[in-house]
Amino acid sequence: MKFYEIAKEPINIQSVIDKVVQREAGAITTFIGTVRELTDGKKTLFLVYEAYEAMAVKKLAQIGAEIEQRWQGARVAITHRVGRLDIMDVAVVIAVSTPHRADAYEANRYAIERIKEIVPIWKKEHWENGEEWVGNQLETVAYPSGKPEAGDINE
Amino acid sequence: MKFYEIAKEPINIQSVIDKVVQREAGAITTFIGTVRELTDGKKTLFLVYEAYEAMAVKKLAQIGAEIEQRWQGARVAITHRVGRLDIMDVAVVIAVSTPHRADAYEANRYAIERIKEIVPIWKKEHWENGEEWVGNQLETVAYPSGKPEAGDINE
Amino acid sequence: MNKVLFFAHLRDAVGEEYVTVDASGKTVAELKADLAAKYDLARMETIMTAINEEFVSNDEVIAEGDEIAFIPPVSGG
Amino acid sequence: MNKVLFFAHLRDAVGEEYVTVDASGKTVAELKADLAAKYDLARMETIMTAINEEFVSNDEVIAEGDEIAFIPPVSGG
Repeated sequence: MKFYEIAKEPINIQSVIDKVVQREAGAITTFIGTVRELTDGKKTLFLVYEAYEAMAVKKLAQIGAEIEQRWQGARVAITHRVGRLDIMDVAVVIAVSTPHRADAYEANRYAIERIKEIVPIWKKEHWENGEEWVGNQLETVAYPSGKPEAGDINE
Repeated sequence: MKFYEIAKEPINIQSVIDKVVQREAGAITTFIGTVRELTDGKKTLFLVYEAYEAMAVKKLAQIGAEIEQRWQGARVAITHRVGRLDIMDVAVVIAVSTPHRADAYEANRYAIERIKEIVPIWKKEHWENGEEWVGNQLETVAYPSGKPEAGDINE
Repeated sequence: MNKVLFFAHLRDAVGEEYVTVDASGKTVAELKADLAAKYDLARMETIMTAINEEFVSNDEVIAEGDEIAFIPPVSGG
Repeated sequence: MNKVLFFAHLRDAVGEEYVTVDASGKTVAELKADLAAKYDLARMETIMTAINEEFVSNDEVIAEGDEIAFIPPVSGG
């Protein structure tokens, strides 16, 4: 079973959930990232996601390993879609199962935050009057050492 | 569309998610409560859930209304199953969509905690050597006024 | 008359899903005491009450036709 | 030789998905500077680097055959 995937076709949410079902788990949380029409009042027409696929799968697996180490008994599956996505399409599905519910929420939240830090996937927004890679104009992030700054990245 | 349901048959997770999809939402979280085999080292064979159905649906709707008031733009759907459930069966599905992801996690967590406070549904555990309504022997909860003690219950 | 519903372990103790009594004019606390005595029910301080599907306090007065439900600590989810 | 991959706005700026160069013996910082000059790339301090699909520091030395990827701030999820 592939727990970490980059998908070119629409994601089947149930099939991601099925990967984390376990007899010991009482709680499964999912996060489903969808394409929102409005961001800061600007109307998105569609998005294009691009990935460095081989590395993205590795980094998703790393996030899963981090979670399974930090939250006892957790099981994780993540699928991220690439290509053109329209409004309300599903870009990412994260499923986490744990014995107890508090962990399932926390671990799931951890996964999406880590995806936004270390997984090589990029989003290009297309509006009526233009297009832009998200993140390249804000200049709010710099990597003085050349790599992510979080302390817990395994290399 | 029925956003709040008590179901006698297996819950279709995707259909609960579909109820909260909206153009303004970028995040959907789901909580899926499943029947866990082991609780405190004791092996569960199966569970039976019973509900005061009409009131349970009302209280689920109340929780949804509380969430939509507290988290701007949230949409909520909840289905809880009753009857006999085996290990790994799905007991409850909570889906919450919000414009931004932090709210989707918080609001979803709020929903499950409120369900455990105010929704008239009971669980009977069946083990190899007996059965018991959960909650009736612990005597950790009392309702001196005769109703739930939380301050924000609408009546 | 009033329909009084029981759930979970209370239903097991009473042996009925519901009983029909005339409780109009009584408070919830008085009805609780009556039924606790009749059916030998313990720990009634752990039991919540709903009238017509809404939680009420022990001092609520029951009206003719009200549906009363005794609600043990819930355990859904 | 070394394959050097570009993504997102860097790919647009370079006009290629990848280029092939001989970078062995150079540090990542040196390769970054070379390419920034050649393709007129700005804000290279916002760009992370991976060698063979793992993040590395600017002072990492590139070996023959390494696959290098320049990784703008990610925006998945």
